[in-house]
This record gives sequence, C-alpha cells and structure tokens, in this order.
Amino acid sequence: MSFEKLDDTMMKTYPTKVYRKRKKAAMVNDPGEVKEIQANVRTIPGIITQRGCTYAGCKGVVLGPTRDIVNITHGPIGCGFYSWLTRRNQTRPENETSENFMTYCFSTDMQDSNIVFGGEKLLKDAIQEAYDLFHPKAIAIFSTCPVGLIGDDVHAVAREMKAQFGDCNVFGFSCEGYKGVSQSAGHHIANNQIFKHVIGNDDSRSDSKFRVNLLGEYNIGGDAFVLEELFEKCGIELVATFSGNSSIDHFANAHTADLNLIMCHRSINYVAEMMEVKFGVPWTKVNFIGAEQSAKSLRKVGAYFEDPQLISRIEEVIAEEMLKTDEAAAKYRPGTEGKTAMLFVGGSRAHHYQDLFAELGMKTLAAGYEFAHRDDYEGRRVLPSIKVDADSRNIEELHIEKDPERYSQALQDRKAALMEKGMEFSDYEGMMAQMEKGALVIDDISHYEMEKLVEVYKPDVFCAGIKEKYAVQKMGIPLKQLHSYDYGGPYAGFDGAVNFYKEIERMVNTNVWGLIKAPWSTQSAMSAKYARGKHAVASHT
Amino acid sequence: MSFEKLDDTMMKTYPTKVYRKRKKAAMVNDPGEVKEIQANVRTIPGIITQRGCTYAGCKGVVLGPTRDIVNITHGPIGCGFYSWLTRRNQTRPENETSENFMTYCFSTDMQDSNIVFGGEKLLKDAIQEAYDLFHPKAIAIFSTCPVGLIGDDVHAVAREMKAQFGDCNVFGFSCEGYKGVSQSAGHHIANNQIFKHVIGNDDSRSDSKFRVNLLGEYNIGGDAFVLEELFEKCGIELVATFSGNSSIDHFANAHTADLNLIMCHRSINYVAEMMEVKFGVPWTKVNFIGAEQSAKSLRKVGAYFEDPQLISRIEEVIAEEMLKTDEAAAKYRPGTEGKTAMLFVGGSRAHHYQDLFAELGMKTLAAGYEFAHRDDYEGRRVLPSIKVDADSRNIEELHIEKDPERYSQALQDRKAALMEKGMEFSDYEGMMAQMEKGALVIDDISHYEMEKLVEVYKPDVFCAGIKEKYAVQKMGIPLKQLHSYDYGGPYAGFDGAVNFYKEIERMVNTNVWGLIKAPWSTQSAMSAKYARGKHAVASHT
Amino acid sequence: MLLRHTPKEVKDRKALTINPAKTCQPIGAMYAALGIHGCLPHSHGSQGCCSYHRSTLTRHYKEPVMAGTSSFTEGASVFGGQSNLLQSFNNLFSIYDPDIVAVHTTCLSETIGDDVSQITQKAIDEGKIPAGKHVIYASTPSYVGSHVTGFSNMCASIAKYFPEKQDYELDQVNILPGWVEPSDMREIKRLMSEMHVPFVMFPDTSGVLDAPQTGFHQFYPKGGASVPDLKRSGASSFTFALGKFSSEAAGEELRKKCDVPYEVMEVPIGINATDRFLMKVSEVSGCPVPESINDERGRVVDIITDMQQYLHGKKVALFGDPDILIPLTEFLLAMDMKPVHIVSGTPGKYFMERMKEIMGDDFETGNVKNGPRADMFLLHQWIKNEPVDLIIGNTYGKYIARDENIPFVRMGFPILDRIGHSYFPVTGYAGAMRILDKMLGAIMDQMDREAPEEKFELVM
Amino acid sequence: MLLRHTPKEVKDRKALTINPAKTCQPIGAMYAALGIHGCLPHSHGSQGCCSYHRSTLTRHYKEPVMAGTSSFTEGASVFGGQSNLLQSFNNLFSIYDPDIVAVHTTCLSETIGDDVSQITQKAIDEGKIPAGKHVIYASTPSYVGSHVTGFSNMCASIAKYFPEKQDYELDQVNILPGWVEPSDMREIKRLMSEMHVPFVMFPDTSGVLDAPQTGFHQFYPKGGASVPDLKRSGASSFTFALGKFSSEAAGEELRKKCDVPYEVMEVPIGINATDRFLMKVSEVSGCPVPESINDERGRVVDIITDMQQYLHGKKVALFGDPDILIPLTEFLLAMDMKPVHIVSGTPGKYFMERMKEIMGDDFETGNVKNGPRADMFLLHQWIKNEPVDLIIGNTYGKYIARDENIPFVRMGFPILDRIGHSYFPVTGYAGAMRILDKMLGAIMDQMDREAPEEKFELVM
Repeated sequence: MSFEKLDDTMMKTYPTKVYRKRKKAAMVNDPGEVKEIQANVRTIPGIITQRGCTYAGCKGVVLGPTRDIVNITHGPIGCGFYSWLTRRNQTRPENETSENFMTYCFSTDMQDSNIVFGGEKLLKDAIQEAYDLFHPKAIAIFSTCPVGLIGDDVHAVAREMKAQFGDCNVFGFSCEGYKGVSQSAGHHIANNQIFKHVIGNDDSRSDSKFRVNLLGEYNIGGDAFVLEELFEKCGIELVATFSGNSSIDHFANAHTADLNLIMCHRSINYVAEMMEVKFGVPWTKVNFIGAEQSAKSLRKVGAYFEDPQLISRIEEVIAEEMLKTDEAAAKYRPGTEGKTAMLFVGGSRAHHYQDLFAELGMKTLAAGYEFAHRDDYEGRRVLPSIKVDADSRNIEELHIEKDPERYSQALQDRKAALMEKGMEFSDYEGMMAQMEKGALVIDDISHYEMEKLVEVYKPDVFCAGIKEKYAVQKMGIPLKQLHSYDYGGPYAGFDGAVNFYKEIERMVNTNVWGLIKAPWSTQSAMSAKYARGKHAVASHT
Repeated sequence: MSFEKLDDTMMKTYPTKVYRKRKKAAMVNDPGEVKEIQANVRTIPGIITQRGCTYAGCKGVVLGPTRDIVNITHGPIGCGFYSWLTRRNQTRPENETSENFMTYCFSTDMQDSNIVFGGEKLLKDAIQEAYDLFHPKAIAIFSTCPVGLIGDDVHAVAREMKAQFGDCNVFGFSCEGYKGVSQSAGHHIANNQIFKHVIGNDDSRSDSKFRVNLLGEYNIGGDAFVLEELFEKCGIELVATFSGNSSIDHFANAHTADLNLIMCHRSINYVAEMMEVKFGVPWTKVNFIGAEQSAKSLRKVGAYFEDPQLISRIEEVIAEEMLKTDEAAAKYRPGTEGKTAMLFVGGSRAHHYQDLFAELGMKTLAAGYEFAHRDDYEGRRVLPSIKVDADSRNIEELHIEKDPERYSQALQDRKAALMEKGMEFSDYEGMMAQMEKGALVIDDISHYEMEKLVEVYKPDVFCAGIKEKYAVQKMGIPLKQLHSYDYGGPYAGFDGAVNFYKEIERMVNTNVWGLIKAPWSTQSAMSAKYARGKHAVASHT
Repeated sequence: MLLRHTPKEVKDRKALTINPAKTCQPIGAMYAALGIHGCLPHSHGSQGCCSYHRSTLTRHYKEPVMAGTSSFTEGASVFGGQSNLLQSFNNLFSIYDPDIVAVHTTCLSETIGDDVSQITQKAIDEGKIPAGKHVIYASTPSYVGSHVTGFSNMCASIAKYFPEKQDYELDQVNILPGWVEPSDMREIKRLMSEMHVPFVMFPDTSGVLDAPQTGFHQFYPKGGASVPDLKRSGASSFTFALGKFSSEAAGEELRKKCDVPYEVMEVPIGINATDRFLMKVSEVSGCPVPESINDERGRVVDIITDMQQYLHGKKVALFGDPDILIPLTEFLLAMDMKPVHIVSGTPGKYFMERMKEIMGDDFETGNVKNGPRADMFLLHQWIKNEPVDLIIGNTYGKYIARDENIPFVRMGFPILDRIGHSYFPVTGYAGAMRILDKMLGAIMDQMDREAPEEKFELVM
Repeated sequence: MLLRHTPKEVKDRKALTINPAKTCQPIGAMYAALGIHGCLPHSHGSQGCCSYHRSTLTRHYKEPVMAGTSSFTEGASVFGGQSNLLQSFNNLFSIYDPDIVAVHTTCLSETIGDDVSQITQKAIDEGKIPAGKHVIYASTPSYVGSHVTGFSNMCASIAKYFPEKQDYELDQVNILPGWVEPSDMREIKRLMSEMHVPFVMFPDTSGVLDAPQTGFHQFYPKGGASVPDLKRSGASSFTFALGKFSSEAAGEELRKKCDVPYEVMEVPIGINATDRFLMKVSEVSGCPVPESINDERGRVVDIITDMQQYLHGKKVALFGDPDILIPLTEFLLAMDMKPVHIVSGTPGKYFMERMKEIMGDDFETGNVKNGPRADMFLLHQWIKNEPVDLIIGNTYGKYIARDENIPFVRMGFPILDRIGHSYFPVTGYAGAMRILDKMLGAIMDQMDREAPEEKFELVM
C-alpha cells in the first residue's frame, strides 16, 4: 500500500490548511534516510485528538506515581477529579502504616469567588489543612488553567508554607493546562521542579557497588516491580525510579547514583540532563520492553560498571529469564506470527512496544507518538536543528550549573573512557531509525486519520488509549491500551514479555469478533409465510 | 367474633363429608373445660394441607440434625433431594476435621429396574460405597414409599452390612411416606430405631453432678446453642440433645442422664417413655421458648436435683438473663402491645410460641398443630381414651422391658419423692389448657381454612411454614415461619426471646405493606387530556 | 470446610448418589401445570411428595404454590388409590374451583399400578368432574428420568389433551418454552411480539409464579396459557419445541394429534442459540428480524467484545438441566471461556452427543457427564483436581463455591437464596446481558476482594 | 488499608476538598449534548479538559465518545479563543459533518471572558456554519456548580435553541429525563409507550452511549433526540422536568420560549417517585396507568415484602448526584432501610430542604451534606464513626467499601469497573427491581462469605 493512496484516503476530507499541516506529520518510514517529521506542534483546533494537557503531563504522569507527596490540585474540581487514580500507577508502601496518598484526590475546588478575588488564601488554607490532617513529608501544588490567568503565585505560597511548617517540603508547579501543546510541557515542568526542590536533598549513599536510577518508568501495571526484582537479582541497586513505585526520599537521594538509565526519553530526559550537568551522573538510554531489549539493557549496565562478577551475574540472570520468554514465545508465536499491529501512543511506548511485537513475529504497520518531539522520532542528533517555537519557549529552561562539591568527575571520566570503547551515552536514536522501511509514521494522529487507517490497513491489533479503544473495537479490531495496559500487565522485563505475548495472542485470536454479524444480516431468512410442512425446507442462499 | 360465623365463612364451601370431618378439628377454646378435638387423623384427599409425610418426620426432623451419621435415603432421588438441608438444623462439629455430613445428601437414586427387580443389591452397594468413602461411625437407611411396596428388607441389609463392617453401626428405618397420617408417624419410627440401635450403647458416665438430656430440641436457628450455653452457665451437663447439634455418641450415652427434659412432646415422648421403662430415667416437660418459661424450666431442673448450690446458681443466671429480656421487652413491647397472632405449625411450637407473644403483649387469636395428637391439645390425661386407628396401628410399638443391670431405681425413688411434693413428671398438659377462652383451636388446618381465617380475623402476624408464607403475605399479613425461623433466630432461651421480640416488632410495624396499593388504584388520576395550563389543577377525589 | 468429606481422588460409584444434580419427576409436572391458567396441580401419592414440591417451588419463587394431594395412607397403598383420587376430584373442584386439575403420579401410585386415566374416566362417568372442567394427567414415576422428564411429560399431556385439529391453519406458531423461568417465558414472548409473530406459548408460568403483590391472594393468578389458546394451538402453522429434554415430547404430541410440524431447537440462551431461534421464527413466519432486536443483539455483543479480557480462558464448572447447559456451554465457548466440568443428573444420550458437537476438542479434555451418579459430589471432586474460575448452577453450588473460594453465579433450579431469577431473564439477548452482568460481577468482586492493595483496580 | 490516612475524628475543613463527590460542569454539558442525534460536543478551552471528559465518559460507558476541543495554548489564553473556535467550527463541520455542534465553555475560556455566542454569530455571519447546521452553546465554567449544573445548562441551551413556539398544541408531552443512564432513558420511554402517551425526550443518550457492536464505528449513532422532535417539543402540552438540579432550567426555558407548562418532578427511582411520575403522566394525558405497569409495580412490591427481613433497618451510606440521591433516599426509607450518611458535592439549598422533608426525624440524627467539602473523605469519616451495612455510590466508593468491609452497590457517575449501568435501568419499577437485586446480592454475598459454617444458609 502506498502512502499516496493513504494520504488520499486519510486526509482528503481535511480543509486545505489542515491538510497542509497534517501532511507534515505523516510519512512513510525509511530507516536508512530518516526524514524530518512535524512533532510537538499545536493541535489543530476542532481536530479530535488523543492529546491531553500540561497539567495532565505534570500531575498525572510524573508526580502521580509518587506515593508520599500530598498532591494538591489548585483549581476547579474537575482537574483533580480526573487525575484521581485513573491511570494505573501501582505503588507498594514499605509497610502497612507508611505513607500512601495515591488513593486520595486533593483539590482546592475553586469557586467563582476565587476566580474573582484570587485563590491564594484558599490555597494556603488548603495546604494548612492538609498539613494538619496528614503531616506529610511533602506537599505539591499543581496549577490549573485559571490559576495562571488570575495570577495566583503558587510558588510564593509554597515557599511561605514550607518556611512556616519547617518539616514539610512544599513546592508548586505552574502546569496550567494551556501551557505547551501537549502533556509533554507538563513533563518538562515536573522535571524542573523535582530537580529544583527535591533531587539532591539527601547525600547519603549506600555502600552497594552498582547504583543506578531508572528514569521514565511509571510502574504502569506493575512494570517497575518486575524491574526492581530483576535489578535486585543482578545485584544492582535501584537508587530511585522516576517515578514508578517511588517515594520522595528516593528522589532526594537520586543524584548519588552512578548512572541514569532512561526508559521514556520524552518525559524525563530533562532530569537526566540536569543531573549530569550538576552532579556528573552520566545517562544512557535503555529499554526494558521486550526480552531482547531487556537483555541488552542489562548488559549495558554490566558494561558500564565493567565488573566481571556483575557481568557474569547479569548473564546468568539473562539466561535464566530467557528460558521463560523463549518458552512463552514458542507457545504463543504460532498464534501471532505474521499478524500486524499499529501503535499510536505516548512518547516512547509506540517505539518500545514494537520490539515486543517483533518477538511475536508481528509486523508494525504504523506508529506514532501522542506528545513526542522530533528527537523521539528522528533521534537526539536533530536536537540542535529543532526550532523553539512560542509554545516551547513558555516552558522554563532551568539554568543548571555544576555542583562544585557533589559533581562526580570520576563518573564523567568513566563515561569518557567507555565512549571511547563505543558505548553510547546521552543519546537516543529515535523511533524511525528502528522501524521498517515502508511503515507509516504519524505524529499526533487525529481520530479521523486513525479511523481511516484502520479501515484501510485492518491491523490485527491497534495500540492506543482509552479514547480510541471503543471506536477501533467497533470496527472489529481489538485495541490494546498502552497507557493503562487495560488494567493488565506488567509488560516490562522478561516476566512482562511473557504476559504481553499471552495477552496479544488472546487479542488477535479471540472468537468474539465473529459474533458481530447476525445471521440474518447475511442470509435471507424469510421463506415461508406460516406455511405448514415447509419447515424443513430452508431457503438459505 | 363467634365460632358459628367463622364456621360459616370458613367451611361452608366444603362438601358435606369434608365439612363433617373438618368441623371436629376446629373449636373455640375453653381452658376450663377442654373439649375433645379431632387430631392425628388422615388428611382428606384433595385438601391442600400443611402436612408432610412419615419419611419427612423421620429423616428430616429427628435424624436430620445429627451430624455424624451418614443418612442414606433408599428410594428415588426426590426424597433425598428435598430433605437435603432445606431446614435449618445447625450443627457445630467439635473441630475442623471432625465428622459432619449435614451438608451432604446420600441417596440410592432408585431406577425403574430396581422397582422391578428389587433394590437390596443397590442399597448394599451404596452402603459399601459410603463406608469406603467416609468410614463413618454409623450409617442410617431411610425407606421411601416404593421400598416398602417392593419389599426390600432394609433391616436385613443393615444387619448384614453392620456385621460385615464391624466398626460401623448400620440401621434402617421403615419410614415409607405413606405410613401414618403425617410426619408424626416418622417421629415415632425414628424414636424406636434410635432407641433400639443406639441409646444405651455407651455406659460411660462423666462425674458431673447434674446430668440431663434435652429431648425434642432440634437446633433450628441455633436454639440448641443458646440452651447449651445456658445449661453450662448453670452448671448442668447436657448429656445428649435429641437431636439439635447432636452426635450419635451423645445418643449412645443418653441413658446415663439423671433426667429427661422434653421440649417437643410430640416428636420425642416415645424415647422418653422407653428410657424410663428400660433405664429408669424420669422425664418432665419443659419449655424454653419465652423468658418466663425458660426461667420456669430451669427452676424445674433445680427443684429436681434439690441442690442448694445449683438452685442458687440457677437463680443468679435467671436474674442476669431476665435483665436482658426485660430491657428488650420494654424496648419492643410498645410496638407490639395489643397486636394479634395466629400459629399453625408443628407439634409443639404452636403452643410454646404463644408464651413469647404473650411477653410482647400480643394476643393469640387462633392456633393449631400440623401433625400433633389429641394429647398435645388436651393433655396426656386423654391418652387412655385415644382410639388407636388403623393408621397408628401400622407404627411399631416397641415392647420395652426394664434393663436389669442399668435400671436406676434411685432416680425413680427420687421421682416418687418429688411427685409427693407436687412436682410433675411424665405429663404434658397440652395446648388448650393454656390458651385463652374464646381463642380458636384448629388441627391440621387446610389452606382454604387458613385463607378464610386470615380474611376474617386479619391478625397482625401469622406463624406457619413456607408453603403458607407467601399466600398469607399476598394478603398483606406478615408470616413468620416457625419451622425454619425464616433463617433468623435463635429464639430459644433468654437470648432467643430478645431476638424474637425484635423480629416480631419489625414484622408488625414495617412500612412495606403500605406500598401495596398504587395511588391510581384509589384516586382517579386522569383529568386533563393534554390540556395546557391545567397541570396545576389536580382532580384528586 | 462445609463439604469436608469430599476427597480429591475420584472413584467410580455404581450405587450411591451424593449431592444430586437433579430431583424427581413430579415437581416438573407440577411446575408445568402451573403454566396453564386456572390449573390446579394434583399429586397422586403420599402427601409428603406434594409438600416437598410445593415447598421447593415456593422457596425458589417466593410465591404461593397451590397443589392438591391424594394423601395416601398405608391402606391406599395396599388397596389402590382410586378412592383417594375420586375423593380428591370432588374436593378440589368443590373447594378450589379450578378450571383444570392436572394430576401427576408419584413413585407410590406408579408402583402400586394406579391407572389414573381409568380413574379419571370413572370420575367423568360418575359426574364427579363438573361440566366445562378439565382433568389432565401425566405419568411421572419418581424412579424414571428426572424433574425435567416430569416437566416434559406434563407438557406432552397438555399437548395431547387441549389442542384441536383443524382443517384450516392459523397464522401463528406454538412456543413450547421448555423448563425456563417466568422471566424467560416473558422475554421469549416479548421477542415474539417484537417480531410481530402471533403465537401460543405453553406452559407459561409468567404472571403465575411472579405474581404481583396486590394485597389479595389470587388463587389462580392471571398468567398462564388459556384453554382457548391451548385449543387453538392445534391450528398453528408450526411448533417451536425449545429444549429437547423438556419440549420434544409435547411437540411430537401436537404433531401426532393435529399435524402441526415442529422443530426441536435449543432454549435461546446466549448469542448463537438466540440467533438460530429468531432465524427460524423469521423463516417460518416470513417476518424479518426487526432492527430493535438487531440492536439488542449488537448491545450484548458489544459487552462481550468490551469485556473479553475478563472472560477469555476462564474455566467454568456447570451443573444443572440439559436444556439449559447445552446452550449455556455454547455461549461460554463463543466467548472463549472454558467450560471444563459439566454435570447433569438428568439422563439421556443426546446430552453427551450434543455436548460433543458443541465442545469439539474441549469435550475430550473436559469432564462431562449426565445421568446416574453425575452428581455434585463428582463435580466437586473434578474441581479439586482442576480448579475453575467460576461455578454456574443452582443454589446448592454455594457449598462448593465457598469451600473452594470460587466465584459463583446462580442459574438453574432451585435458587433458594437470591432473588432475580424469576424477574430477569437469562434467555434472549437480554438474558445474555444478565448472564454477563452476573459473571463479570462475580469474577470482578473476587478480584476486588483479593487483589493486593497495590493491584486494586479503579477501572476495569 | 487503601485509605489509611483517613482519621475517624471529623474536623471542619474550609479549603481542602478530599476525594470529591462531584466533578466539573463541562463533562455534564458533553453528556447532555451526546443525547441529541448528530450532535458533536465541543469543548472550548484547553485540550486537556476534553480529553479528561471523553476518557471518563468512555470508561463509564465503554463506548466511543467523540468531542472536539479548541485546543487552547498560552497564546489563545492571552489573546482570547475566538480564532480557535472559528477554526474549530470550520474543521468540525468539514471533517466530522455533524448536524449540530454543541459548544461548552471551560474555566479557561470563561476566565478570559470569551463570548461564545458572539463568536458563533461571527461564524454564522462569515458563513463558517454550513446551511442547515446548528451551533448551540452553554456556559459551563468549571468553578461554578458541578457536572450536574453543566448538564442542566446544556439542557437549557437545547431548550432555548430548538423548540418552536406554535399556536397549536400537540397531544404529546416533553420528558426531560435528567442526568440518568441510557438504560434509564430507554426505560422511561418504555413506560411512556406503555402508557400510550406520545412524547419528546431530550436529551436521550440511549442508542448513543449504548450503541450496538456492528463492526462499524458509527460516528453519530442512531440514538439521540432528533432536531424535528426538538422543534416540535415547543408545541407539547406539558413538560416533565425530572430532577430539579438537572432539568428545571430546561423546563423553565421551554416555558419561557414556547409557553409549555412544566412541573419539576423527581427522577422516577423507587416506588413512590415512579408512582408520582406515572400519576402525573396519567393526569396530564388522560391516559390511565395500564394493567401491565400496575403488574410491574406489584412485582417489585412483592419482592420488597418478601425480602423485607434482609432490608429492614440496614444502615446505608450514599453519595452521588442530588437528583438521584433524593428519590433513592425516599425509596430506601420506604423499605425501612436507614440512609444515615449522605453526601453530594453538587451545591444547592434545595437538596437539604428536600432531604429534610423526605427523611423527617432521620434527617436530624443522620449526616447529610452537599456542596463544598461534602466529599467522600467526610463520608468515610462518618462511616468510621457510625458503620453502615451498605454503601451506594459511584466506583470511587470501592476504596471505602474494601477498607471497611462493607457491601457496595455501584450507582451513579462514574462507574468505571463494572458493566450494567448503561443496560439495566435503575428508574421505574424495573429499576427498583434492579436496585433490589443489587442490594440484596451485595448484602447476602457478605452474609454467605462471613457466616460461621454452622450458620451458612441454603435458603434465604
């Protein structure tokens, strides 16, 4: 199928202006010659989009999974309500009494009087009440649309309350929904504030030898639990995960790690970058989605530490784990081989999950991100050439400097030496380089395009989110949510791969789609008209 | 309301023969001059009756509540199926592994070939299979209608299997459904066989001073649990209960008790009589339904043993328990005072529960038994004058003789001495002597009579069984089941009285009967015909 | 444990039935007779049978269940029940004024060889049956078949007695709904109305065993097939005999007596069986399946596709009556569920044949049994050997469900501990929705109860 | 514990809402707009709002929920959203071809003061709205009222826009069903048909948010109130505005615009509210309540009288929307249940007034609160102080239910973890049956689970 035909089908209804803009966001992939794709630009008004807002990216994605911060949404009730546990970030408190606010929704429930007269007093009272009720370690404030417009200074309030409490870290986020063009802006804002207010607050250091952070892993469906176990098996200490199954204490201590491993490049690369500048911690891209990639990522850690014992332990673990995944692949692959998938989701998942489909012998026909930037498609090499537009300029870029006392030159030296040997740091190749030639790449796919795509390509499974799920399924195609995993999972690591194989095999082979057509819709049912004795003569055509 | 009028209303539709017969079963009570009532006679064919059959009385009532006998129904599947736990005889095994077959239904599931060729082989195989599977202490066989007709000798089979096993007591019951005129015949048969095959098998004797059996208490709704606790509190040992919460081991040892206390005279007096003849254990009638009666019954035990410590302990317990019942009566009685009840149920409950209603200030308008004999109405004094008809003659009367070694003359001497002092033994005064003048007594009430009675008297609560429940409730009158307690209870003893007060208060005061009439059934609803502006003008008449 | 004596190891039994998955014929005959308006069932035997049947039906429906009994005593058992039955007729008609008395026999009257048809004739001859009144009769010895057989026999008697052969044909069909609930009969009638196909349904217990609370006990509630309708059923153009075990005999009687052609179809439970039923109705009547029904169907298929992840591969243990189990098994398989253990106490080779057809390979790997010793003790043992995710059956399943901590959906007869079965159908597409609602509820309730806190789901 | 930080001691809060029992206006406007056939809701604000609303509605219905957004960025927030909205109109009509676009505002567009009506006029003037197409609009700032208010506002807009005043009167009535489920709208329509009273219902999400699975995504499912019907509603003889909070405004608009008299009635949940509704329908139309409905009523009353022992005195905690809570409370009280803790986040004095009327003395002894800080945190604290036997509310109640081991019945918005709410009504007598089925099931399931073995019941 040629892109031309698809273009025709998929976008011909668009008004010219829309067509011109959307055309730049869709292309046939050629990994040998990665072309420029339009990404991280405004959603066209009136287009039905997958995207959410900055608040969602900040509160929902990055901070949501941390259990011991009281996250107060400052705004009308809706924003807090909708970000109340509607994603499946799992968390496992240390014990039965340790803090866990994940199940709570805190809001200032702004009323019109607050819009008119300002909401700072309300916010202060709310923070005070939260403090009095829970005495948490930290309180975070998330600004919603009207907060910025009416000029509430949440940062000033935060500072004031923090000073007043003494034993509670209070900090705010100017993550109004209208900032930026998607959730992505919210990630950036979250990264900044976490870096400013939390990371580096605790310099204590365990005496284990291999200490890493895992960045951009949100413990959807328990992914982080799987990876925690995997790292422990290998003898690697996870200092902090940003932010699946996390505690603010982990964040505070994260800068003492020896290496940052990045899963979701899009949502968290800012923290990695800043940590490297300030503390000298190198970062490298990993991917624990898929058995092969998980093995590769573990080996990367081994290579980094250059410790023979660690390396051999990692190989043992990989060998052991691959037994499980090989067995599962052998079991499920006959049901999936040759089938096709499409992925339109997130800022890294649309890329990572292609590896899992490959392990099932499934072809990825088309993929795209919801809120990624060009570097997530084309690789970080294009970073210098990305034009910073007005929307991106709104997002604060922190000016970070080397911490004179805590900067680790040793780690930087190690990085330099390893780079000599060909190890990659501070890089992400992007999705397009790894996708097949001829596959389709579409950024910020619209609902309209999605429907056309499904109609024309008829993939065996479509990966997206809840808003897309039932429209696609109405077309008789199963949709796998990769935001929430449809409340399945975990899918990370080796155990996760086994789960995913099984799940996809189920989805592409279930009988239920066969129930859709009623027999009378395809057969002419009526034959007799109460004609006795003719009942045995069926008129099936 | 005069009986004449009721007679008119209640029986006028009957054909003459039916009328003549039924008339003898219904009368206005005069406790001063108890008249002869017709009871324990055949149910008239075609009359819708409350009654069940002999099998039900034998297997369901008396043996059903014993947990450690494998009760095999020999017959077609239905009889076993229907007597499978459909009454609420509770049982509490000693521990988690001790025997409890109450939840099981065992049947030979006779097929037509067995009817033609005989079912003894089938029965033997079934007993063998039960033995192999469960190795129980005892297996009991219950004959259903066709068994007697085709001539299977269940007793011979039982003897043979018992001899073969050596460690398992096997015995049978010729309790075919057609024997006798009601469940009552089944009770008698059960009494006989238990006496023949079990009672007296274990002569061991605990060293407690006050040892009694409780007869005719079936642990409906946990009644026996309450009484067990009450007896323990008083320091009285319950050697055996027939048969609530019972084990066959208790039965085997029952003859070593000092006194038999009879709750349900109808179902169990045969065992008491036989135990007295053979072992010299005296019996006296008690009633633990109602606070007053419970106190009285406990005092009777005290009086029997003539032990000052026991008597004082009993008084302490009564004082303590009466606090609870007095408090409950004070709470609930304002809602029940002056209300009316009818009771048509069982062989003793229709009598005993009148005391509970009296404690609620409620009047019993009418009562009658389902399967009682004349002595249950008129008192045991009429026993000699009861004509033994063909149906009763069918039931074996065991010829019992004094056991030369185990007969207790001491107990008989004590009995004689106490009788001198006015204590009653071996007697039951019957229901009528205790009912108010003018109340109605009807034996074996028919469905037709019941409906008429409810229509005319409109009691506030009606007590009967499941077959009557919804017909009465359709008439807007709550029905309390006294066979199963509607899965409520316990109602025995002091704690039970509190439960009953509360339950009856609920039933006679609930609002739900007020929902029955739709507003349009009493108001003329239609006024306007789509006439604008008239909507405010209601036409309620 | 409630069923602490049930061992895991399965041993063949040849004589002892433990925890039966059936009961005896007469109760089925009683249930069927209640589906005729103005009909009073009468049990010819010991009064215990009648009492047990009335009690069980009452506990299942929480409704009055009226029926007479010949109240045999030993004398009658020896000398025959003729006198009892004659007396019964006299009393029943005098006191309760039924339009019809439907007599069924019991093991007792069958064993002694009472000839009810001869006795009835005698009653008629002696003028004991009032003019315009009817007596019908079915032979239902308890030692043959099961409650389902009894139902079938009474239906056959109805079909033998009332329908009148005509030389003209009416634009209507007969529906023999099989042993289903009043709610199901109501639902099948609704579907027929929606199809605009005139019909006579019998028996029809809707309006009888789900009678409204009116403050008045209507001895003969207004539901039930009427005598005129039953008579006209002989002129119908076709008979749908739903459920081979409960309806084939009646269908055949109608054919024999009145030449009405019939087809045995499955009780419309689940998508496929309902599809087939409606297709056939459409074929026979010439009435197309309307959009409204198509939409209902689409809605239930939508639930299935939406909820597939919670259904897929779930192992299910089933017990109950064959006419229900057959389409239910097909329905579960259509949703990728795995019915692995199935028992029915009702005998009949067709059950295994049809199950084999429906289940294909799953038949060989699963445990399926009916007839003698196909009981719940065996089912429980199977479950102990291969645990399941769900049990579907009548109330007696609750003991196994609790002991083994398995979600439990009540379906079948009797249901003694919940409401709903008489009000919400399990047949048709609406019924499929109900089944889904119940199954998903049971499965998800357990998930919610047992999930570790960190896995406790808000969205499912 | 899932909610381990909730203390038993209740302290007044004046600023912090914890675990709200409401959400914001726009989602209600979106839901209402989906009840018009061919209508595409449009959220004028940041794209996050639209995404959240679509997601929540989708999770609740497991159905596609289509809606546009003006996708504000910071620029639009500073300079006004006119350009975004004009662009949106153009794109919406070009790409999705709706008959109607129903715009609702958000806190963002309201705070910056966008005048949607003026922008719409501009679009019309500039020919950006194709001929024959409609744009309606509701002001729904998130910082006023609640999701219920948003629903009400969009209903009022529909009532302002479409109905046409006539000098003749049609023999029909308008039904404003209030914020209920598609199943409820379907049920109310069924009752009206059974009453033989012609009607126009709006909004009507049946056939939209319970669309059948067809193998095809129908962007505008065939349900929803049609434009011709909406127009004709101006000639109706009467308007039933069900639910003061969700329907009064629309009823009043209809009266103002077209002189259609109206009465605000309770959403027909439970016996009494349904009785009153049908009485009024009968009164207005002259059509008597038919026997079939009377029988339905009798059946549900029968369940209540049969099951009274399991309902009597059971303490219940409720949370949700006022129009649902009011008749639900009345229903529970009619069955001798005890609703002891009740919260609704939706503000409005009428709630407390009406509750006081319904509850009588129970109002003083119970805990009832609505408006700010009437949240689920408070409800949970109340429950800790006075435990209940049952919780009824939306899915968020499951945390409290699990922590406190209390049976839980899902009712309200949103229900994210079970099916059924869109298919089985809670309104009318059929709905009362559903509520009873659910309540009894929840209560009895717990009894069965927790009973000591010797108290485990076969019959209930």
